[in-house]
Amino acid sequence: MSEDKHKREIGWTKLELASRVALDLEDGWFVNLGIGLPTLVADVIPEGREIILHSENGLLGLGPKPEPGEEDMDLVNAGKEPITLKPGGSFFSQSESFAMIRGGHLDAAVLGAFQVSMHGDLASWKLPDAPLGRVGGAMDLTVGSKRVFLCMQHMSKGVPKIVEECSYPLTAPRCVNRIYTNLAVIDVTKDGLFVHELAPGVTFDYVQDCTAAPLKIRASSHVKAETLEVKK
Amino acid sequence: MSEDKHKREIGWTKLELASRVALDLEDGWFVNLGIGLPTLVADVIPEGREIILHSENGLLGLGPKPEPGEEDMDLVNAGKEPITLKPGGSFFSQSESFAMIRGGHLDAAVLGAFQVSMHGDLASWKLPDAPLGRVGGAMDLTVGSKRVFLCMQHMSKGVPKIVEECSYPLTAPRCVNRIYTNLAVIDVTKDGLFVHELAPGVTFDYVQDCTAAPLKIRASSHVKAETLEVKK
Amino acid sequence: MIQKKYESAAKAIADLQDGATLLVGGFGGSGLPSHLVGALTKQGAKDLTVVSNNIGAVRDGVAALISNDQVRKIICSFPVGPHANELIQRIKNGSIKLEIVPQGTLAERIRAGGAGVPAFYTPTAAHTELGEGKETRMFKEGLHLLEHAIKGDYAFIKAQRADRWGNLVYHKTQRNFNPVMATAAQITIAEVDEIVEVGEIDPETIVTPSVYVHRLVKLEAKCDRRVLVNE
Amino acid sequence: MIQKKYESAAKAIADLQDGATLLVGGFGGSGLPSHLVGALTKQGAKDLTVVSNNIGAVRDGVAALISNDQVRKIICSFPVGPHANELIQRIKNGSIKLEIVPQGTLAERIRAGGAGVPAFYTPTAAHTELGEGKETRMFKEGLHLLEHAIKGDYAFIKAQRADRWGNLVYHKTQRNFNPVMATAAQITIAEVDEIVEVGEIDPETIVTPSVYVHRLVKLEAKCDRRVLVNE
Repeated sequence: MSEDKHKREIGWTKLELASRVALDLEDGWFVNLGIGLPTLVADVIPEGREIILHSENGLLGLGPKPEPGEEDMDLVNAGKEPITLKPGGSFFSQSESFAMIRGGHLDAAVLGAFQVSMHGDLASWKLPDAPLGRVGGAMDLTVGSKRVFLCMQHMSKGVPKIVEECSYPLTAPRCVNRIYTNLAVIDVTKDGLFVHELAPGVTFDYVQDCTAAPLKIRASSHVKAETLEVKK
Repeated sequence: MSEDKHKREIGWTKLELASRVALDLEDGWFVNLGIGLPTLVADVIPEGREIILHSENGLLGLGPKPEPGEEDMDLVNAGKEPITLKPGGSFFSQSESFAMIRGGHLDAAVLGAFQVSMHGDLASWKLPDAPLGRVGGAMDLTVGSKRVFLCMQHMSKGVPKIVEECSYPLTAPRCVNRIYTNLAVIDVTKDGLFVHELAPGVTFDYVQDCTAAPLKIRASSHVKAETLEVKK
Repeated sequence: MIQKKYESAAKAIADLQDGATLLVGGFGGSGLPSHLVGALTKQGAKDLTVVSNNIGAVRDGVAALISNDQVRKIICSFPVGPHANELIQRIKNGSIKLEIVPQGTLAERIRAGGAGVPAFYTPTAAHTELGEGKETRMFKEGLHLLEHAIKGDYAFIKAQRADRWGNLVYHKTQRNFNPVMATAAQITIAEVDEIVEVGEIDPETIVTPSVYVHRLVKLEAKCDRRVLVNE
Repeated sequence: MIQKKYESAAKAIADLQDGATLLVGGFGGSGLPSHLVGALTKQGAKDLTVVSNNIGAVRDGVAALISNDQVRKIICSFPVGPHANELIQRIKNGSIKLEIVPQGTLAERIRAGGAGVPAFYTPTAAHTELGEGKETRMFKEGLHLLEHAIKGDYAFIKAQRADRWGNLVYHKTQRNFNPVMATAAQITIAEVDEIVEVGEIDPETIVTPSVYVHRLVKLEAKCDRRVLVNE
């Protein structure tokens, strides 16, 4: 499982991956998008669906990036990047924003990951060799959101991110519902990791080869996202 | 200490009593006025002082009663009576209103009482023979306000309300700073009850005769309200 | 497309089941969702636990559910008023259990329910009859009670204006318990004077963000704000 | 007559003592009270405990107090950014203690400080490194941590507009930590773009009521809202 150029070229592009995630976000859902790759999801919401995006610094109704020159330092997302507000959006304080998150009011959080275990444990806030961790809202979002979706590259520098047990510090245990990578969509269930869907041209064996935990496949592999177990 | 008409006629009238309380409220204070007699204080704030009145149902800047015909059922005080809002006033929810109270942000609460003990214990929410208590915000105000002032008749139906120990259910122990009655202004201190001021024509002995706890008098009886011990 | 509007109060509350916990906003008559409560008296769900600050202040509030024998338990701070007699009677005969909670503790317990806090400490009611039997703990400020979150299966609230997404603004002291109760229920139903298009409410002025509101009912006539004064 | 306005940031913060606990609003550069922080670097108070969400995102924030050796302890959720190096260095040499707190727990602890709640339970950070050594308790929802309130001697906040009483409104996501920090300090100082007469702010739109604000400083020039973007 060493670095393999070929492996990084097959499967979904970043934008295709974001689109695949967006496909599972339902009309009327309130969704938080994490910093990095998950942010792309905002740009690929399917036509006609009203998905209300939440940003933990205190807004609902996050819209697309502003035109150049239209940026406002007081209208930013959780990554401190300039954004816009959609009609119907609202502003509130961080304490209200996290009351919303922690009170179980968001339908889904789409987050990045350093590691995720076969039990749905997530490690995303501190690398073992980093001088400082940076937790931000990650622990609150994983504990509070009705569903936690990961949106990430399947491997990091050729090393699998999906593992039997996380070796990095945990963000939260048993919190991930579904993993979207450039190679596959994988459900985390009590019976283990189930491959729900493969990216075009990717085989089950190939995904297993890129994963450091056992994968399973359902008889019927096209389970709809709506049937996912909801925590709250 | 049986019913004595004479006792009820001497001392301050209700409005004079309210004025005496108002005299001790300082410019810039945030003050909650309880239901009943304390409500009168709103009408007798000394000219030139900005006292911002708080109402626990969710407003700061309570103003005088509206003109007849100008009442709004959605602009009421804690007694559910129509009121007005002064310029500079604000509206907020009950949870924010009580966060304000319980967080120690009000300079004073002026409350009524059934009984108050020489230790500053207050009983104000339930009479022994009432079918139900009615606590409302009384316990929060007594625990949360920086100063608790009582504004009350010295006796109830000829029976002293200031006692050695309360026999009625407590609102809170050790919470009252100063008692204003139709007969006197009395400070509650660690060393006991001190008569701070007597209503015109009322003697110390007379007040003591109307009080079921020992009263003391300071060498210098005109201690200013500002020197009162503040809880927070 | 998000559509939270229901045709009538009756339809909005139709699925409310026996035994549900119901948060009812309002402070006396102000901000009281009286049409939703009225619809529930007709719908007839029984054995309800009702959480509301005032019981008995006005006739068409929780008092109507009590006299209609739909209530098993009341959690409130102020069970007194011209329409409290039926409550007193039912407490005496044991058909209703009453839990009196200090108003600030009530508000904070509901806020905790909405904010994912299962329990918190407060000095309010320590050393009093209302604190009896509760778990206590000393902090440097003194004795505190452990108080638990309150959540509702439903919240009935009232607001002045909603947009299609469910953002709400209120009229003056109509806010009272409505914004906090909106956060603490599985299904929050708001009766409002008007529903406007998304974007018509200034985002800086929204008090209850859309995430907390699941169903909307528009009142047919604008309420007369003086009807309930001094009842 | 109520008058909370100070002539300058320097005068407003003059009495801040060594060893004080200071809450600093803002989320990166947005809503950061940078003039108050700047005045404090000149005033020179030392051994500060500073509570702020981001450390190192912008130069004229808490990073300036750190490089000026005025800070003994940092409580934050996100100590990372282009100006975090001096913090890392001082943590390594032991001159600064760092407490990393999940962002929501940080906000809730500050809210608790303002609301008279000494401690509350939360599931956030249970079973993680950040929960190690904390008191835990099982609720039916799972394992929870006991978290304690944070209060400040001072809060430095930023808002768009104030009136003479100290009522505040904010501009968009400038709100972030400012309204909650305003509630949790003995002395809350707000730097604002403008101060208007009492009554000029619609009472329905006030975000921070006057009771929470003790001192006001008006910025001389309206800030350029684009200065800090993408620093």
